[in-house]
Amino acid sequence: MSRMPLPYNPKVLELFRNPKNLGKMEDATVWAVAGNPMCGDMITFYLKINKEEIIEKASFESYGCAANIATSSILTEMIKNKKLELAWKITWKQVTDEIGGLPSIKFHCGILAVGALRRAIRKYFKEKGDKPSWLPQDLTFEEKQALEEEELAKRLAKRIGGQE
Amino acid sequence: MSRMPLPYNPKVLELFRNPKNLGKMEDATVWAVAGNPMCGDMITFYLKINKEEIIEKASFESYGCAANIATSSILTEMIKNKKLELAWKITWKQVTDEIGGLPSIKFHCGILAVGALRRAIRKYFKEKGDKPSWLPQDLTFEEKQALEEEELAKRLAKRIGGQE
Amino acid sequence: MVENVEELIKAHEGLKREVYLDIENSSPVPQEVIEAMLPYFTTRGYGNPALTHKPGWEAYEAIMKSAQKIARYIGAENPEEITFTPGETEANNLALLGTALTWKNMGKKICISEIEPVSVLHIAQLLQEKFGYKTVKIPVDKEGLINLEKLKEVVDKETVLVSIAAVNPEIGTIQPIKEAAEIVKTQNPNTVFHTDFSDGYGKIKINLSGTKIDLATLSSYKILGPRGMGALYIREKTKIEKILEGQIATQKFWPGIENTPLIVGFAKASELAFENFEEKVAHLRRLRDKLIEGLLSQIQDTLLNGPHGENRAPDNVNISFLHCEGEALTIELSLKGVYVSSGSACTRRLLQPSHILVAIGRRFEEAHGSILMKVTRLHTDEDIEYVLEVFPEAVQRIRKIVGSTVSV
Amino acid sequence: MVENVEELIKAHEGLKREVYLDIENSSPVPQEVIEAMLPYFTTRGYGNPALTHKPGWEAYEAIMKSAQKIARYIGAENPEEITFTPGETEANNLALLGTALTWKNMGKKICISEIEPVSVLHIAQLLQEKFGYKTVKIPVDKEGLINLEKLKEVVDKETVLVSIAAVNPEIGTIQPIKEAAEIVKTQNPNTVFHTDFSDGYGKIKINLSGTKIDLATLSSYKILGPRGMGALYIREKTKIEKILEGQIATQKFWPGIENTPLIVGFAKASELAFENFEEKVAHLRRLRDKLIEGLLSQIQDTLLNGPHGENRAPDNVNISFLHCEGEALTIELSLKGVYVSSGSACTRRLLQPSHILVAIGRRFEEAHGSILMKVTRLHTDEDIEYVLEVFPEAVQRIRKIVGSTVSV
Ligand SMILES: Cc1ncc(COP(=O)(O)O)c(C=O)c1O
Ligand SMILES: Cc1ncc(COP(=O)(O)O)c(C=O)c1O
Repeated sequence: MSRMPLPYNPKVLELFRNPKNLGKMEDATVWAVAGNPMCGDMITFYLKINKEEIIEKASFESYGCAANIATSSILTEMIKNKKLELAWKITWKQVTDEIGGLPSIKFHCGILAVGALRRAIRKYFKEKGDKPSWLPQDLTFEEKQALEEEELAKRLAKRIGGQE
Repeated sequence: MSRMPLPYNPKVLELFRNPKNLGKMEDATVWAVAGNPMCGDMITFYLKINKEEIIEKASFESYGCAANIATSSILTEMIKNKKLELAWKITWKQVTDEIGGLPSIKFHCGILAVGALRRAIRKYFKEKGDKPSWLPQDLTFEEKQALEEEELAKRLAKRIGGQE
Repeated sequence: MVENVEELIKAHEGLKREVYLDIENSSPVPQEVIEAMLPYFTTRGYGNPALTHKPGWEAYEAIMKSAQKIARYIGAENPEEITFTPGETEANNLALLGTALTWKNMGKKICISEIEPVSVLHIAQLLQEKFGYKTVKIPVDKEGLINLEKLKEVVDKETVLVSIAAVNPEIGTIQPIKEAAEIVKTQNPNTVFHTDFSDGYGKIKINLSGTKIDLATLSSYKILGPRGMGALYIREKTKIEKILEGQIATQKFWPGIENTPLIVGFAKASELAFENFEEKVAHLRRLRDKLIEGLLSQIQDTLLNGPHGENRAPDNVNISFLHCEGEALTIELSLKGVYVSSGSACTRRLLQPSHILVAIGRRFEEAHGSILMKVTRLHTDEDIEYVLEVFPEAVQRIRKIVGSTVSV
Repeated sequence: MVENVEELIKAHEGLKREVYLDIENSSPVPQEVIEAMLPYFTTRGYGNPALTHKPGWEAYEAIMKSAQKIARYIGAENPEEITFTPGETEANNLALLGTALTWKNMGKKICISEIEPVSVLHIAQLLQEKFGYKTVKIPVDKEGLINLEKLKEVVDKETVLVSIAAVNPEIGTIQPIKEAAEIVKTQNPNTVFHTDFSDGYGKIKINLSGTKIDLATLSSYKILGPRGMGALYIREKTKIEKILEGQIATQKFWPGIENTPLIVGFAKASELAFENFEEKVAHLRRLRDKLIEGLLSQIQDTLLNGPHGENRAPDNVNISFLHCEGEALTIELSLKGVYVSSGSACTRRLLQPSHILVAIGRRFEEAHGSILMKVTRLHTDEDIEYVLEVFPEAVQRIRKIVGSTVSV
């Protein structure tokens, strides 16, 4: 493609302007982070999970561009009142579709949001000391991508010189 | 020079519009040509020379650009009523100055005009079977240049393919 | 020198009509195109189209819509196939050098026609002289039509690129470009086929996605758009490398930030050329033929350069006036308000006249006396009549100066 | 995508003021410049300046006068030293690639600063990666000043070219460019010294003929001239080869026919920048300082990027807002009518933030939150006050979204 398809759609802009479920959750059951401030892309997910393994509340904070903010926000909406198993199954593609599509160079925002969510879910079960059968052993695509982005940022920083 | 200094000065334009001494001279004592139609530059000089070796009349025809026409025309003016020896001594630089200067890529027009004049003078003495002492044996700069341009045109034509 | 030129301009005072026919080299821009551009200079879309602010988004919108329009007019599959460049020259350089860079290890043969515009010809020569390519020139017949048989013979495994202008800029020959591309791809499906389509765009229809053409150059001013804008159509899967480096905005193959007002002007000029296309082309053809026939019938010792009739671009007039030097004639005509150019060596600042005229078999003297003119949809019958009125006496005066010189 | 952008533009309706500060990337053109250009689009000088007819002579006159004007403003010996190009990118490509082509058998070392604009940086990298050059980058200090000691060490017999921007486009550092050129020539008189002067032209004075600078890039839109126009100053005896091929009109080093209206616009913009120069620069400095001080004092956790005071370009403001992602901030500001750009990786479509900010020691997070703004002579105190009014709440809102994320 020779033309960078940049413009956000109106849904992204709307969620950028009025993000839903924004902010730190003091009574979160679990929280997790994906991304790295070095690459200018970082999401924190907070989940309140009840005994039936249903997500009662979800919120986020985002250090990133409008697409990053909007995909995080919509994902918190998509998982509300969902069982963890169902929330786990949401893919970055579904998030992107839900938001009405993203420019291809912004796909990683949706991936990072799903990565953060899945990390939080893994962490929840790890802390509980319990691994349900639907939870795969290996990292999923989104988790791997999040990890890769984080490591790339570190490598870049090192190459460019002495950054933490 | 990065900029082609193209524009003619007003004197060139004036002589282009109203050339002096234009046309074939039926009663010419001698005439000569310089240049080659292949390079788009050709001048014919006609001289009427009296017994005192004074040029009584001069005229020209020119197949060439405005500079070509103007330099030929001014040269016919410059030599009128001059002794052949004095006419011979006129250089292309004097012609160019007389006309108020030429863009450098048009210098060859003045050179060609002087070349044609000197050819006519040589021809006059050759036909007379007489060589005055002031007439050099070797070709002068202007004559050589005219010859070179003619030969270049022929070589180019040959290289490009089968042109006469 | 600036003072001299002021005098030259003054010599034109009091003209009763002015007819500009030198569309080959540059062109004025009509008011409608100016009006389309103006807001993008001053109030809208003056930002970088790759950036996230209103003037950037406005620029992005304008560029996308312009690319869509132009893509539609040439039958491109999608607007991503249009790369805007600063002109025809730059688009041709990108096509040839960019392809050579991409396939530099695949073969070292390049094939052009004998009558390509200089920006194609000189790059092909550069590749031969400095980068070890063999440049083969396909000959043309007396009307400038390329020899398809010869093309078929020449294209082989080594051939990385063929470049043939669909419409010759000087003599107006319309090539069988679809067939040429088919032949090339049959001989070698990997050979990249480029055409400089600058003289076809807005004058003959093409549906590029239905052809085997990979790259096609367009030029804005040749359809009365602003100077400083051209485009290269790059078929979606065609590989090419950029030839200059720099900041990337929305385009991949030409660095720097897009020139939104000029892109909008180019799109507007395209719209004006393609609206009522058949009618406009019929108008061009009629004026072209009126001019050709008028000149040939009123003036003796003339030769039409390029084909007659259907094989000729609807706007192109190119006639040699024998015993008449071209540059002198352009000045004489200019003083009468008729602005044309010549294939004369003088005009070209070289000893050689137009290589295109020489390639169709014109003798040097014939080429030196050639005059190139292009009519536009804005020219009127009165314009052509004025040209026909002043032309004979202009030729006569120059011929009088020539006298017996060239027949000596 | 075009529909999306229409919605984005609509979201800006009802703005009470708009302040465009993204002069780094593109700029609107003031009415006086438009009016200077317009006749050359429509009624005058629309011909090829190399041809012998009235519209060509008019073009020649306009181009010569423009070149003379620009030459005067930079202290060039004569207007022949100005080569017009389609932009800064092309001028930088001509300077670097054209010099490398000329001296390819003389040495294979090129030297740039760590903080060159991408069009210089990427060409230098290309020469290293594909053409066997060694590209050495001279480090800069925390304010972006190049290390002259290091420069002296690095330049040797092998060094064909040094390129250092006289004024950094992002952080506004004014380099000791005269001294740098002196040092280079003392080390090796044959080394060609190029400077991208795009951010200096019209903002700081220079007398090029009194320096050892051989090549200098100028850009039209950076002084509120039209896009699509730039120039390379080429000192009279400096050897350089053209990098593209094509039709030659009046210039030797850039092919194609000159763009007369844009050249006239560039010259007019220059005139407007240099008329009452001191006064205008004082106005820029005052607005710059008002903006810098206002932002630093009203908003916490900010860092000025680049030098304070005299070593800083009079128009440049570049501030990092910590815990604040730059692209998000540019959108938030855009929705309030303030148009700026960011050194954020997002804006740059790369994972890496601005190499310039990294080179002066900014951490990645600091670079991601940077905002670049340039004031012009047309900005008013009210504009700056409006920016200062909306900026704090914009930063606050983005920081609220970031929350505790980056400090986790
Ligand atoms: C950040 C930035 N903006 C703008 C430009 C210049 O763009 P143009 O050549 O389109 O004038 C450059 C060129 O290097 C650049 O690096
Ligand atoms: C005769 C002639 N005119 C005009 C042009 C195009 O000029 P530009 O690239 O400036 O549009 C060319 C390019 O090859 C050319 O050969």
